[in-house]
Parts: sequence; structure tokens; C-alpha cells
Amino acid sequence: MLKLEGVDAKYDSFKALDGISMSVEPGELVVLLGANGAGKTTLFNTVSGLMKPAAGRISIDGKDVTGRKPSALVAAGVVQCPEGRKLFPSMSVLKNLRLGGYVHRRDRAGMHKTLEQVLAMFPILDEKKDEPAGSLSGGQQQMVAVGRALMGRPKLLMLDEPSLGLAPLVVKQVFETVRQINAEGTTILLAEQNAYAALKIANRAYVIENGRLTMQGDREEMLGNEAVRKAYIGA
Amino acid sequence: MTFTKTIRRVAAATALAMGLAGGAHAAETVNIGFTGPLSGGAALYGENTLEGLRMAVEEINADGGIDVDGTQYEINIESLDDMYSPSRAAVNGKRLVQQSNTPVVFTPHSGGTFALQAFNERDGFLIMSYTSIPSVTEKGNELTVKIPPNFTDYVEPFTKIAMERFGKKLGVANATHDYAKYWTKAFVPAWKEAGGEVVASNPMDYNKSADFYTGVSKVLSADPDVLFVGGASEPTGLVVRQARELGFEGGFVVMDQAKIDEVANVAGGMDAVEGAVGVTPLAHSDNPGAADFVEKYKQEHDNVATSETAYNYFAMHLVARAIEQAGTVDDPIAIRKAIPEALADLPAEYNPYDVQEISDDGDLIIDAEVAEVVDGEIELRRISDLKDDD
Amino acid sequence: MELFIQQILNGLTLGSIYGLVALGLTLVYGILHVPNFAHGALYMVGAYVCYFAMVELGLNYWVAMVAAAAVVALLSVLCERLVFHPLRHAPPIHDKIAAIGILLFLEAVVQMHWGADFRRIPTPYNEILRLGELTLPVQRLLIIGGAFALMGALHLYLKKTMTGLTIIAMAQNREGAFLVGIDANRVAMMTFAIAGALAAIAASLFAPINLVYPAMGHLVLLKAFVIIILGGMGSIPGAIIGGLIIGFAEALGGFYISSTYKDVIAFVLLVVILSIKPTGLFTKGVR
Amino acid sequence: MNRAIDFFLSSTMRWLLLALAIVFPLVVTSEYLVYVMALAFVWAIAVYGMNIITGYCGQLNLAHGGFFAIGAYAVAILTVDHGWPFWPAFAMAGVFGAVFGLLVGVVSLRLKEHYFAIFTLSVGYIIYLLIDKWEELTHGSLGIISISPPEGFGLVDFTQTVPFYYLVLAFLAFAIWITRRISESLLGRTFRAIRISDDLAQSLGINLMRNKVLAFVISTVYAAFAGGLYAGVVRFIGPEQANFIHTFDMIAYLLVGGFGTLMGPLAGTLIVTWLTQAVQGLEEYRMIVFGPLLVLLVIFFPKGIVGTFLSWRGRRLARQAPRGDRASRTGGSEPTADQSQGARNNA
Repeated sequence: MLKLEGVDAKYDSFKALDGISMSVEPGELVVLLGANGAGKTTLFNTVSGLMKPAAGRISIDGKDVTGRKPSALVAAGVVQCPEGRKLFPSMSVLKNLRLGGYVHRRDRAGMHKTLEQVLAMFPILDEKKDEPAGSLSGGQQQMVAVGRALMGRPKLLMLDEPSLGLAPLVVKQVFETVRQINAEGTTILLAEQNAYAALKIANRAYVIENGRLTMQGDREEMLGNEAVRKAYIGA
Repeated sequence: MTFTKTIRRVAAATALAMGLAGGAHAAETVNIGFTGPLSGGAALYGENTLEGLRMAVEEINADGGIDVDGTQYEINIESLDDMYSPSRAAVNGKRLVQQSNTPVVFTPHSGGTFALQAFNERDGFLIMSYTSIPSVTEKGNELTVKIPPNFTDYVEPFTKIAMERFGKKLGVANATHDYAKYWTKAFVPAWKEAGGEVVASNPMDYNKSADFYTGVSKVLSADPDVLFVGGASEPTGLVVRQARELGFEGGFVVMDQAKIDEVANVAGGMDAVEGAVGVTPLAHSDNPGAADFVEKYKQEHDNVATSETAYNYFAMHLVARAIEQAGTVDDPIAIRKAIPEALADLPAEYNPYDVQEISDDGDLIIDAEVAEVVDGEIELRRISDLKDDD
Repeated sequence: MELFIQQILNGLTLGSIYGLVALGLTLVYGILHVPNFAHGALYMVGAYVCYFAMVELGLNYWVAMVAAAAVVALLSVLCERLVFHPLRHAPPIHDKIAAIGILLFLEAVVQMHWGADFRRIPTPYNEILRLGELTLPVQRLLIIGGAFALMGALHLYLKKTMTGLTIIAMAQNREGAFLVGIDANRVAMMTFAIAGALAAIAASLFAPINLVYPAMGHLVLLKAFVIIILGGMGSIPGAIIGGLIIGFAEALGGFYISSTYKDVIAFVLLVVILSIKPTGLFTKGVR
Repeated sequence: MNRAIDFFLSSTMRWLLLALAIVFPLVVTSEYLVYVMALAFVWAIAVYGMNIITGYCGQLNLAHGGFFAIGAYAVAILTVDHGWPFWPAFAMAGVFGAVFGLLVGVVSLRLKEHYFAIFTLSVGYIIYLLIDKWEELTHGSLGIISISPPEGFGLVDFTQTVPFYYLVLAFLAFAIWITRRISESLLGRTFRAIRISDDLAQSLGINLMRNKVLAFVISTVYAAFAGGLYAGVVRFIGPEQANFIHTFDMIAYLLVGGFGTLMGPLAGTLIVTWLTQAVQGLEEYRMIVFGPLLVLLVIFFPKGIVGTFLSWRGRRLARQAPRGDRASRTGGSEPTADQSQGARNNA
């Protein structure tokens, strides 16, 4: 589905990604583990087209998309739900969700259907649909962000730290939702610091440190790995 | 290597451009300078004055130029834009005198005149200043001629005509630029002296205001008999139009910068300017030279000649004749001295305003005509006749 | 009392024109964070196109207005493509200077073609309604009605259509807009087109009671800037309300205080308000 | 080649320039050229002021022309209406520049970026309107004529173009020297830190407000002195001098030369001044050339002439650094090659 080969990314002279090669297969839920500043968000933004890679190749379903604009990637089915949510704060929840389906705007019926599915998944959003997104609680805003991403009917959904800054109970809900979305057939790439919760629902995981991938393996391998436990699970 | 080459090329290009702009000085050409606004908000005004000079020069050159002490000279106008800025006018003045050897520099604004006066006597050139502001010639600069006549000549007859017909209550609603202020300073005391009163005073920035409704309605709320208006013709027309829209039925005293016929075009016809007193539009003038000039202007342009064009046309002819009589193209003092004589000899066809005399200070003196709109028609009166009435 | 109402009407006339110009300015600012100093020149070009279509081609007033809107919208988009787009990564000072370059260029071009003469657009609506002491020229009512209708239409467009929503989305969160697949170039071009059209319509509405000349945009632009700062840069309701505040302040201040200092009022108001509340009256962000 | 570049940035080069400036009136025959040069120097002094607040400190001040006018009016009013000699009036011009600069700075520098720019644009307009309307003080739109020229010493007569040229040249050299002292001091580094970002500056423990106001006041004093000299040479001043078009001119000078560089203001002022003189033949159409030129310049040479030159040298040095270890040895006189980092990194 998604394949990166030797991808570099730079901020001026600072190399934020260094030779990243990885892949995500259809239907998988892959976790990207890493500390703050390790390069998770840069990697996501590079895949989404917000940043241009300095070197390397990115492909979706075998098609080269290196350096394409974000709008082209969304149209190709790669949708990011970003860290910090990046909602449209003064717009109503409903408008935020509608804009999520921007690339499908001509397919009114399809859009309506997806909207109903999303509202069914997050009933609280149905209740608050006319309120400005910025007035919602953190957990609810995260739901709007996920819902907005789903409105793009992604083939590959990239979730950047969806649990950040949320109460433990809410975090649990979020991960349950992510699992559910994956179970319904959407491929997911999930960036997390909260390794334990993330690994529990993942198929595979990569570890990123200082812009390089240092480890990879399936769920059991990673949960059993001493270094991972020390660094990210704290047990 | 490439860098030095680039520098050399830039230097060469600059030198070339400067040379071209400086103007080649042919043996039998005399350059006459002009610095005025040719871009920016006052560009139209600058263009109009320059047009008068150009018309005169074309005529002179078509007649074979001027004869200076046995040599035939063609006249060439070196015109430079100063965007109405005094310092640019000063730079232009230096440039004209140094690069183009101009014995005479025309400028149509007071700021430019003042800036040129800082060095014109020393650098040796005559300033032909088209501005009515009295201080231009009051400071004793020997080489300055003020082209338009003193507006103060108009103050008394305007007051008399308007007051007799409409009443004693005056509302001041003219413009705020320097010239308008000089007018107000002269006009308001004269109005009071003639027994009138000023019921409202609210000058407005004619060149910048987005809307005059507020200002006009403020003046009208004091119920004046006569409105004192004026700035450029078109905004003056708007002020008159809006005053009529707001129900004003009295008369107007129109400052000489605005021309009644142009004002009427904007205000909504001659009926709208009924009762207006102002200077005579050239097309209506009795002067022998006026009709000639209007005709000449019409052949080349599709609009009506302005007074700035006519005065500068006259002034250029006057300067050309003065150069001939002085017998020199590079002694401004001699040229200045020859002006009274040149004026006496100037054929009427070049003198649309019938200028008769020049004072020692450098003020031109005319017997102006005053125009009044009566029943939708322009009626003329000579200032000298009006004085005789007393 | 009639005099007071008369001033209110004057304030409405001025305020609705200022508001339309400020709206375009604030939209562009919201999307690109460019204070577009060339906006006043677009306003001026709008008046000239309307003049050309009406006086020189003899078209109907409304047709001329539409033509002006179309031409200036196109011109505005060209500015975006040729100037502001290449400068999107430059320091903010550069946008402003480039905008000044555009302003100087457009004024020079207009002056080359039409000269610096004052020109007039004749209105087909010369009637004057009178209600007691009140004077209501139809063209002035048209300005107020037209401006508010346009503002209403713009509101509906921005709130109810998907393409309109993309403009607001882009203003509220640029990256968020990219991530839902909104094409930044499309939105930028559309915003510039709308801003240009608004300026041209404002000019076409206002020109018949005013004069058309190359420098006509200067003061309107300055005031539009004051308005969008008052209203919060990027805020649409802020631009409309700010426009009315300035319109009323000028009409009432000019009448009851001093019309010599009428044009100072807007700027002093700005200085006072910003000294007290540095982010303007309304919080930032398009709503 | 590198030695040549080093030479261009060395202080020897600046002495050479000064020497060239000194012989200039002796070799050119036309007084007009000297006059244009002298006026360009006057503007250059004001542009050096703008460079402090806008170039080094990163705050686009659009009231700069207003402060220039305040300086000019101080000299005009004091010499014409109060009979002062030029020099004390000139000193007072600096005082007025500082006082008004402090007042405006304290209020306006609380605002950021575009708010600051537009706020100062309004301040500039208010200065213009006040000069235009406050007739009792400023003579209103009539302007002030017959301003006293600088009194000469002994045989020197500053109403003559050439002596005045040397007078302005001396002030300009002093202005550049001061700028260089500031730029190389802790204060200069403080200003540049503020330009890169307020947050960065604060994290370094810099008192933002105090330093911004200081930069602003320095810049307005430069502007006011330049205005005072202007009044002394043109000897007429009207409200148009406070028109914002003059501020835009100064921005163009600074932009062409290069923001935040030591020699940029001078280079830019001279180039644009002479270019303007060269295209005078185009008259009213010159803006058709000049407008697009300005746009092309900001798109293709955003750092100005001196800035482009500096970063060109920077790249050369960077390329060389791995080979010969001489990155640290540069001309040493232009501490501002970092200016590109002040650029907005996100659109």
C-alpha cells in the first residue's frame, strides 16, 4: 500500500529524516513508535505532501507520489489526522466533517452516507454538530479530527498521536475506535508515544529515533523486546 | 570576472542613459526648462501647463524659430517630472541649468518655485512661475516672473455681484490646499468689510475627500445666501451639485482655479450653477486673442482649453520674444529686463488674456473679466467697468 | 433630527463602500497573510473599466459593472499568480513592497491610457427622493442597497457552498485545509478574484457620485486598512462593522465636530483603539 | 577571486569609497551631479535609520517619512518663526526626533508584524494631516519658505552646493560609523535576535520592549537629522514631505541595497537615485518600468544587492570550508550574512 525507499527530509540544513525505508501493507495497522522530536510528525508530513522529501521515493499502491501536493495525496486515498488536530475552530462540527469529504464533494450521496457512518461511530458529535469545533473538549475534538479524516474515505489513514493530552479513559476509547476502523478495512499508520496501548492493537511496529528507523517487528516481537519495553513502555 | 564585466556594463548603460536624457545641445537650439507634476495626483495640471508651452514652441519653430542677434534658434522644451515635490523640482532645476543650459525654467507650483528660488539667482536662470501665490514675488527674487495675475483683483467684484443678488450670509465651502487658503484669507475679510457675515466656514479637502455630503450639509445647515466654493473644476462641480441636491437655492462665488463651464458639466448643467460668479471661461471671453487660441487648441484636442494651458502658451511666446529682444540666449538678467518691452510688442493672437503690464516685482497685470451666470447664460463684465460703477 | 438622519445616511453610504473594499482586503489577508497595498489600485482600475464600458463602449450601467468586476477579478488573480505566489516563502516585508510595485505600475498604465483627468461615470439614476427635509438621491440608496446585498451574497457563498467553505477553512487553519485535500493555489486564486470583484463593484457603485482619477484609490485603501485592523485582520464581520464604524465616525464627526479634521478621525480612532486593545476590536480569524 | 571578495567587504574598501566620495566634486564638472549626490546622501542617512529598526530589528516602520518631516519642520519653524540660527535648530531636530520616536515607539511596538506596519502607516498619515492642518504652528499647506541654511565656518559657505556636499558627506560617514558600531556590539546582536523571532529573543533573556523602543528611537533620530539637513539645502518645506510616498521611496532604497547590511542603505539609495535620474526621460511613464522592476527585484533578489553579494560569498566559503579550514577567516566586517534566517519559514 504505502512504500518509502531511502527518504530524507531537511529543515534548512538540519536533516530531520535520514534514509527512511518502510512499508505498510493493505489492511494492516502499523505503529510508529518514537519519542518527542524523533521525526514521527516529519515523516507523516512528508508522506502527506506538506513537506517535500530531499531524497528518496514514496509510492502508493506502486505509483510514485514523491513530491506531490497534499491535495493529490488526499485524492489518492492517503489522509492524515494530524497531531494537534488542526481543526477549523470557528466552524461547526458538521462543517468540519463536511470539509473532510472535500475531495468527494461531487459525490453527494456517498458523502451523506459516510457522514452518517461517522456520526454513528461518534454519537456525541451528532449531538454537538452545530457547535463550533473549537468549543468542544479535547477528546471530542479528537473525535472530530478522526471523523474529518474518515470523511475523506481513506485507503490509508495516518493518525499522528491521537492520544496526546487526553484523559486515560478517553485514550482507551480512542484506541478502541482506531481498532474498529481498522477492523472495518481501513489501513492505518499510527504514530504514538503511548507504546503499550498502541502495540496492543497493532499488527507491526517501527521504532524511529533521531530521524532513523532503528527497529521493526510484529506485535509480539516488539512487546517482548527489552529495549522497547525500557524506552517506551516503562516496565 | 563576470562581476566586473557586469559592473562595467551597468556603468556604460547608465552613462548612455544619462547622456540621452541630458539632451544633445545643437548649435542653434535654445533649451527652455520645465519642471512640474507629470505623474501622481497633480499630473493633469502639470500636463495642461506643459501643453501650453508645447503649443507655443511648435508655432515658433514652424515660423523658423527666433532670431537672436542674427542667429536663428529653434526652441526645445526640456520637461522633467517632479511629482509636485519641491526637492525634486530643485534637482530638476539644477539638471536643466547644468546639463541643458536652460536660461529659463517654467514651473507650475509654488513649492517648486520656492525651492528653485534658493539658487536661481546664483546659478543664473529665470523662473517663470505659474502660481498665484503672492509670496513668490514678494521676497524680492530678481529672476522670478509670476504668470497668472493676482487673484486679489477678483475679490471685490465677486463680493459685490454675489452680495447684491443673493444676500449677505456667506458659507465657506472651498478647498484646503495652499492656493485655496490664500483665497480664503483674502476673500473672507473683503466680504465682511462689504457688510456681509460668514455664517459657516467648513473648507474641505477637494483632492482627497471621498464624499462632500457631510461637509456641504454642515455649511447649508447655517442657511447661507451665498456659498464660496472652489478647487479644481470637477470636485467643485460635485460640491455645487450636492449643494443643489440638498436644497440650496442661493448663489456661488467660484474661486478662480475652477472654471464655471467645467463646473457646470459636473454639477448638472448651466441651470445648476445659476448665480455663480467666477472668472470668465476662455471660450466666452471678449479678448481678441482668446478666440484665436480656443480655435488653435480645438484643432489638436478634443476638449476645451484650460486657463493653465492658455497662460503658459502666452508666457512661452512672451519669453521667446524677450530672448529675441535681449539678443542673448544665456543671460537671464537681460531676458528678464526685456520682458516689458516684449509684452508691449506681443501680437494679440498670442495673448488670450490680454495681459498689459508687468510690475517690477514680476507680477503680470490684466484687466480681468468676471463671469456671472444669469438665467443659465454666462454674462461678462470687466473689472475696470465694475470699478467705474462706484 | 432630519440633519442627524441625513448624516446617518451619509455614514451608511460611506461605510458600505469602505466595507466592500475592506472585505476583499481582509479575505486576502486571511488566506495569505499579505496586506495587499495594491488593493486600492484594483479599486481604481475597476472604476476605469466601468467608465470605459459605459462611456466609451456605451454599455448599460449594470453590464459595465459586471464587466469591471470580471476584468478586475482577472487582474487580481494575475497579481496573485505572478507576484504573490512566487513570494509566498519570502519575508513579509517583500510582499508589501511588491504590492507597492503593482500599485505604481497600475496607476502609471491607467494614466498613460486615460491621462490624469478627472472623469465621471454618469448614473442612470439621477432621481432624488425627498422625505420631508431628507434628501435621498437614488444612486446613494443604490450604493447602500447594493453593498448590503453583495455582503449578504458573499456571506451565503462563504457559509453555504463547499468552495466558499474552503476559503474560510484555509484562513482558520492552513495545514488542516491542506490535509483535507484543499488545493492552496485554487483557494488563493479564488480569494483574489473575489477581492478584486468586490473592489471593482464598490468603485462602480461609488464612482457616479464621485470622480474617477488615477489616485482615487489612495485614501480609500488607507481607510480600508484602518477598518480591517479595527475589525481584526482576517475577520469578515469585523470588516463590515469596521466599515460602518468609520463611515459613521466620518459623517457624524465631520458634521458635528470638524470636517477639516474629518479624515484624521479614522486614524486617530485606530491609534486609540490599538493602544488599548492591540489585536483590534474583534478577535482574529474568519468566522 | 576570494581575496577580491574579502577586499570588497574590508574596511580598506570603505576608506576607498570615502576617498572616492571626497574627490567626486573635484572630478565631475557638473554641479547638478554633486547636488543630486548630496541629496542622495541626505536620504541615505534617513535610510540608515530605517535600516536599524527595519533591517536589523525586523519591524517595518511606515512612519519613517513622518519623522523625516518632523526633523525638517523643527529646523524650519525654529529658524523662520523663532529666529534661531541653523545649528541649534538642527540639534533640536534630533531632540524632537527622539521625543516623538519614544512616544510613538512605546505605543506602537506593542503590536506585531502587519499590525505594527499598518499602525505606523496611520501614524505617518496623522503626522501628515497634522502638519497640513495645524496652520498656527506649521503654516499648513502653504509650507515654510526661506529656511536658514547651515551657517558656514570662516570662508565655507554652505549655501554653495560643493561645501554642502562635504557637510552631508561628513554626517553620512558618521552615520555609517555609528551603524557599524551598533551592528558589531551586543546591541546589534540583540536587534538581530529580535528580528529572527520575539520568542527566541525572549528565551535569550532580552527585554523585548526596551530594545525595540531603543532601535525605534535611534532610527527616528537618524530620520530627524536627515530631515534637518534636507531643510537646510532645499530651504522650503511643505506638508507633502510627510506624504507616505517618501517612506515607500526609502523602503525601495533599503530593499535594493539589502535589509540589515552595513553598506546596503548607501548602495540602494545611490543606485535608485541615479536610476531615477537616468529614466527621467520617460517622465510620467517611468513607473511603468519602475513598478515591475521593484516586483522583479523582490522576487529574484530578495536580499538586495549587498545581501545577495554577501550570501554569494557565504556559499563560496561554505563550499570551501571542508577543503581548506578557513571558514572563520572572512572579511569580518559584515556580521549580517545570517539575514536570510529572518525569513518567514512558513507561508
